[in-house]
Amino acid sequence: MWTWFYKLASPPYVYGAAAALAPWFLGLAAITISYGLVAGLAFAPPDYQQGDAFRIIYVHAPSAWMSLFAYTSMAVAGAIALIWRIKMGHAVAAASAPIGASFTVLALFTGSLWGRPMWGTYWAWDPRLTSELILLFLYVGVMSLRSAFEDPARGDRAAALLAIVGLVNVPIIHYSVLWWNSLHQGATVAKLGKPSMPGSMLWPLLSMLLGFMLFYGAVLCMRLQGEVLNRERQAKWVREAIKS
Amino acid sequence: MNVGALEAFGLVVRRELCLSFRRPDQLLQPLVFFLIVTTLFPLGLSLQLSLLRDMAPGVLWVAALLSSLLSLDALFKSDADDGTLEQLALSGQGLTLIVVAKTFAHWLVTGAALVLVSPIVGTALGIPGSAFATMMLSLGLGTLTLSWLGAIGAGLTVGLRRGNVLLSLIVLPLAMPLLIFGAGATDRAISGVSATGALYFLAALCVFTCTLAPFAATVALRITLE
Amino acid sequence: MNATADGLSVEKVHVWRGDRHVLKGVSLNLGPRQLLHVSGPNGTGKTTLLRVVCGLLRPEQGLVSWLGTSIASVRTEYQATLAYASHEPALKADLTALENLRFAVGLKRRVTVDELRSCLERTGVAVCADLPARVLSAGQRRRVAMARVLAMNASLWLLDEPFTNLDGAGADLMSGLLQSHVEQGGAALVVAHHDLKIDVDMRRLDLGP
Amino acid sequence: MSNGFWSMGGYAGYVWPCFLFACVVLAWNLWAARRYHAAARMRAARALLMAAGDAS
Repeated sequence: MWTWFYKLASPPYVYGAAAALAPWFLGLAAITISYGLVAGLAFAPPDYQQGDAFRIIYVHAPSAWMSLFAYTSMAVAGAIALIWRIKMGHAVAAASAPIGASFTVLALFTGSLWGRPMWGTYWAWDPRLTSELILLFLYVGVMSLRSAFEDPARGDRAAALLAIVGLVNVPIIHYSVLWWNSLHQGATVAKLGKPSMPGSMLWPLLSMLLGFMLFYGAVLCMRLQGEVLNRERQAKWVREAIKS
Repeated sequence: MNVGALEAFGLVVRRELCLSFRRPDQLLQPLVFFLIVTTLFPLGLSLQLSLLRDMAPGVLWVAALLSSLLSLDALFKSDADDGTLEQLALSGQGLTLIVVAKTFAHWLVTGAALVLVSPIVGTALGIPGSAFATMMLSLGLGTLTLSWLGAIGAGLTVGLRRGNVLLSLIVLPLAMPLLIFGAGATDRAISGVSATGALYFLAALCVFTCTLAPFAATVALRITLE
Repeated sequence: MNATADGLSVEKVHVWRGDRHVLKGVSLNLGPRQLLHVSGPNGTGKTTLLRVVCGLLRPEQGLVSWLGTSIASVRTEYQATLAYASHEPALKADLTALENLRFAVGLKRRVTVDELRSCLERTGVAVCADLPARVLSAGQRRRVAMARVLAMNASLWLLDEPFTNLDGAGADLMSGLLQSHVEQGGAALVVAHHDLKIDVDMRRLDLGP
Repeated sequence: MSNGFWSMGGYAGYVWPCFLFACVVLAWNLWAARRYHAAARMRAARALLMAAGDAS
């Protein structure tokens, strides 16, 4: 079992697998995102309360989900790398961070644009958006810590530890923001996304979600190749990889 | 002849206290910073005592967090710079014990001191005396928790030249729950509502952080010591 | 290349610093009553090797063992038995020489003030005992650091450039202390860029390219 | 349909910028990842060249 594990984590294998998988992920992401866009923008019926503004959910919800997903995978990859001293885990974590941060920015942007017609203001300190903002700060912290070290190996390990500490804190931050918001906001305001949705609204959303996941996978594979090369500059296999 | 863990803990705490009291200026700086920041807020706002009282918990807590953070940078840095941190790490006592003792001592000279001067600031901000007990208790729990979070951050940034800004950048997001519950508890105490809920949350956060953070801070120090 | 069960053994240790391959498969053995002199030009990883031997730096490849067991598994116990002197004296400027010793040595073993004073006397800095380290000269600080090594009663000494800043008498004193430590059954690993003149079982490891 | 589709029931000013920005973010991700990989290749190639120079 362990030999399989280490083979999976060997740099040339990771580099090759990433190169092979990236176009597949990208193609599938293009299909699912196109379907989600067309079905969500043109065919899903408008929401009875929020009208057509609810269509923002088709980019907001997937990006908010991806921001958390990317952070979690970054922390888990970092933990694996830290515990078993597997360099490729750090490569995955380093590749994951900027993608996750960009999704967080997207979630914040779409969330506040949705808030303008619903609450009358771009920023109403909605608990979910506030947590999202703090998540962005966590991303920025991890990325700046990694780049602050001259020795990349130490930067990797420091960033991995911070990502794990951040991951433990994410639920605490979220629930404390919820508690804080319930103190300061009297009546419940309109929320983006409702528990029950008709299929014509739900299927495009799920398709967008899947599309964003696949897109994340594609970009992760592309970035991962760069991260692997940066970490393995002196290795023999790089020579062949570069020449081709 | 071996030195027990408790004895070693006491020795490191004594060492830290001794070092702090040799440098009274550094001991006072965070406190003065705390006082100055809380003075800035009323000057920047219009002098309406009712408005001031509404803002007081937030002002107090933001100032407390920032001033504790200010001194956290030096938690491991001065020892790392003169090489004594290596000696402590090699003392055969386990790095976690050293980290725990150092952080605790640091809290004694910054956090606990801040709690003691907080009634003065509270009075200036118009916080009624009836809320002082809750305010001081919440500040005590909050600064202790922050010291632990800060120990992780200080461990991670100890080898960096411009670690101070980075330390704030990585610790402040983690400290937001403290601000929420701490200011929440103080706020409720001012308006005469029971603050036990928020205090319980703060205590839970404190216990949780005190249990896990020493190990995280140890790993952080090991990473940067290498 | 067999691990000595009665001392320190380093086997094929590799350390990278970023792109730099600092230690390229270094091996060494050090038993009791032995002194190993590590030499080599600047930047050849002498200090890195010492930090690996201390257990402060975990090598990417290779094994460091003490009394036949890997130091990674018995790190704190192992570290309790060694005395390390880095190339900086590692003294707190605000504490007196005696306090510096008390707080550093006190973590390793129970020690009385008289013992510490006698150690300071042996290194010739008894007069500095109650002065803050900030007013001491570089040579005096080095001697205080040496007194700390003495006071730790450690069986393994790891010294990084112990002769820096010492005058002729100081260097002779240092050689004498090393000699008596080794003669009493101790082991010492000394990083120095010049030749050592100590009459013990001494070997040399040159880390040069 | 076309008129109502583009006006988004009066919410066009909010909906379309969101989708536009989403496209920008996705495109940036692809572009930045490509550039990062290319830069890493360049650096690796330079390191190889330097190593070859040392060996000869």
